[in-house]
Amino acid sequence: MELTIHLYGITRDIIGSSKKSVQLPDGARVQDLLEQIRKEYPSLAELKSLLVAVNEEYAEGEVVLTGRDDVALIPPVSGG
Amino acid sequence: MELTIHLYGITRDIIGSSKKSVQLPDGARVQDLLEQIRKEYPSLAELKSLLVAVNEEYAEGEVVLTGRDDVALIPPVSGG
Amino acid sequence: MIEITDQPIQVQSCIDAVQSERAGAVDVFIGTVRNHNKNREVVRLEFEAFDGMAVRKMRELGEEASRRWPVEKIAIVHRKGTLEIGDIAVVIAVATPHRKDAFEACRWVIDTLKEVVPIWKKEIYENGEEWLEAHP
Amino acid sequence: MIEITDQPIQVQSCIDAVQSERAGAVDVFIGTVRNHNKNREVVRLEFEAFDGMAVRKMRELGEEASRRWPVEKIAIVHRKGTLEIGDIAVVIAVATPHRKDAFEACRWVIDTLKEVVPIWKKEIYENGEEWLEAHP
Repeated sequence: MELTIHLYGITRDIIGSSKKSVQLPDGARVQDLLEQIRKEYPSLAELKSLLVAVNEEYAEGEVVLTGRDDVALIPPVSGG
Repeated sequence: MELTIHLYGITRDIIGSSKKSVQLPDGARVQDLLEQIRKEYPSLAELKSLLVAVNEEYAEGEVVLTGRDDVALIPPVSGG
Repeated sequence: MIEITDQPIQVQSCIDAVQSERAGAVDVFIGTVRNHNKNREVVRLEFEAFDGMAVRKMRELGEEASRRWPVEKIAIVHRKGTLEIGDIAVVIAVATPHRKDAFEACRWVIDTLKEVVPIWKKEIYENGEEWLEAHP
Repeated sequence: MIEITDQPIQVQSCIDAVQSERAGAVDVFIGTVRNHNKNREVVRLEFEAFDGMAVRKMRELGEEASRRWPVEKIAIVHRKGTLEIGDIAVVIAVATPHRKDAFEACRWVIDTLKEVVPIWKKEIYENGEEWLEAHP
């Protein structure tokens, strides 16, 4: 399946775009997505943390992704 | 000496005026004033506390009063 | 900005008064007149102040807060006279570089104000009235 | 009142939004842009938000605060876009019957907001810029 990942803050800067298409095998989980994108952008490993939001909610690594999911990378937040 | 005592809140209600003249012997202390005024108005004893301010500062019982002092009775405060 | 006033308190003026480029946090406490207290319905309040001493004590609170916490600026304004339900009785605004200090200083000021500043509050009910805190 | 906005935040609107006759206390936290951070001089800030999720999380914070404390009303408003020194980044206003709860709930909301709400702050210096909290 093809997923469009939304990017914010420093992850947008690292990846160089506010959206990115990712090809993943059907049944891929959040941790598979993270692994694949970290391989492509090694400097993501320098972040204090990197979470994934699925449909506007923080998602654990085991959550299975579908092509209809709204997916975003969440680098360390710093609002307030 | 003669002192004019300023009265606020419930002590004004009890004494029935916002000022009261008190005759005290020279060298009288804050505690003498309190004793005398409590004798005249026994219901002051029902208050949770009764302090005396001399020249806009809380004064201990031993403080000696003079005729030039600005003296006020301070019943329990309840601002805020 | 340390004041006793018989006019409605403008919160924005208090906030403006503590504006500082070195502050990252402002905590503002607003005390308002509730429509009930201890299960009695309150119609209105009357605040009376020993003005000179009250302002003096409020100024001391501001100075003491600034010794205890890194306060950039502080405003303490208390209303007196007749207040209706919803009216503002007191506003305290504290600006500090970091938020923890703003919260702590602001809370200390309102807690201590209620203990030491010579201001008295009378609650008026449908049938009766009472000076608060007067009796044990 | 739970909002992300790219317009200047009006503190008075947040206070008006939590007005309640049953509340005796309102605590308002205002986060502003300081002119320095960690000894570096800050020229301006840029806030970026994942709007939908941020508002959702802010709404959850309001609901959770109302479960933990007797909150009458709550307002949480966060700014995004470019902010100059002194500009307001966030306002949280909490109305409760008694003041202790207003202070505690307000402080919990800003502390938790900074941990979970997807908003990112970039500081701009004379020569350089940095996304805050990004690196260990």
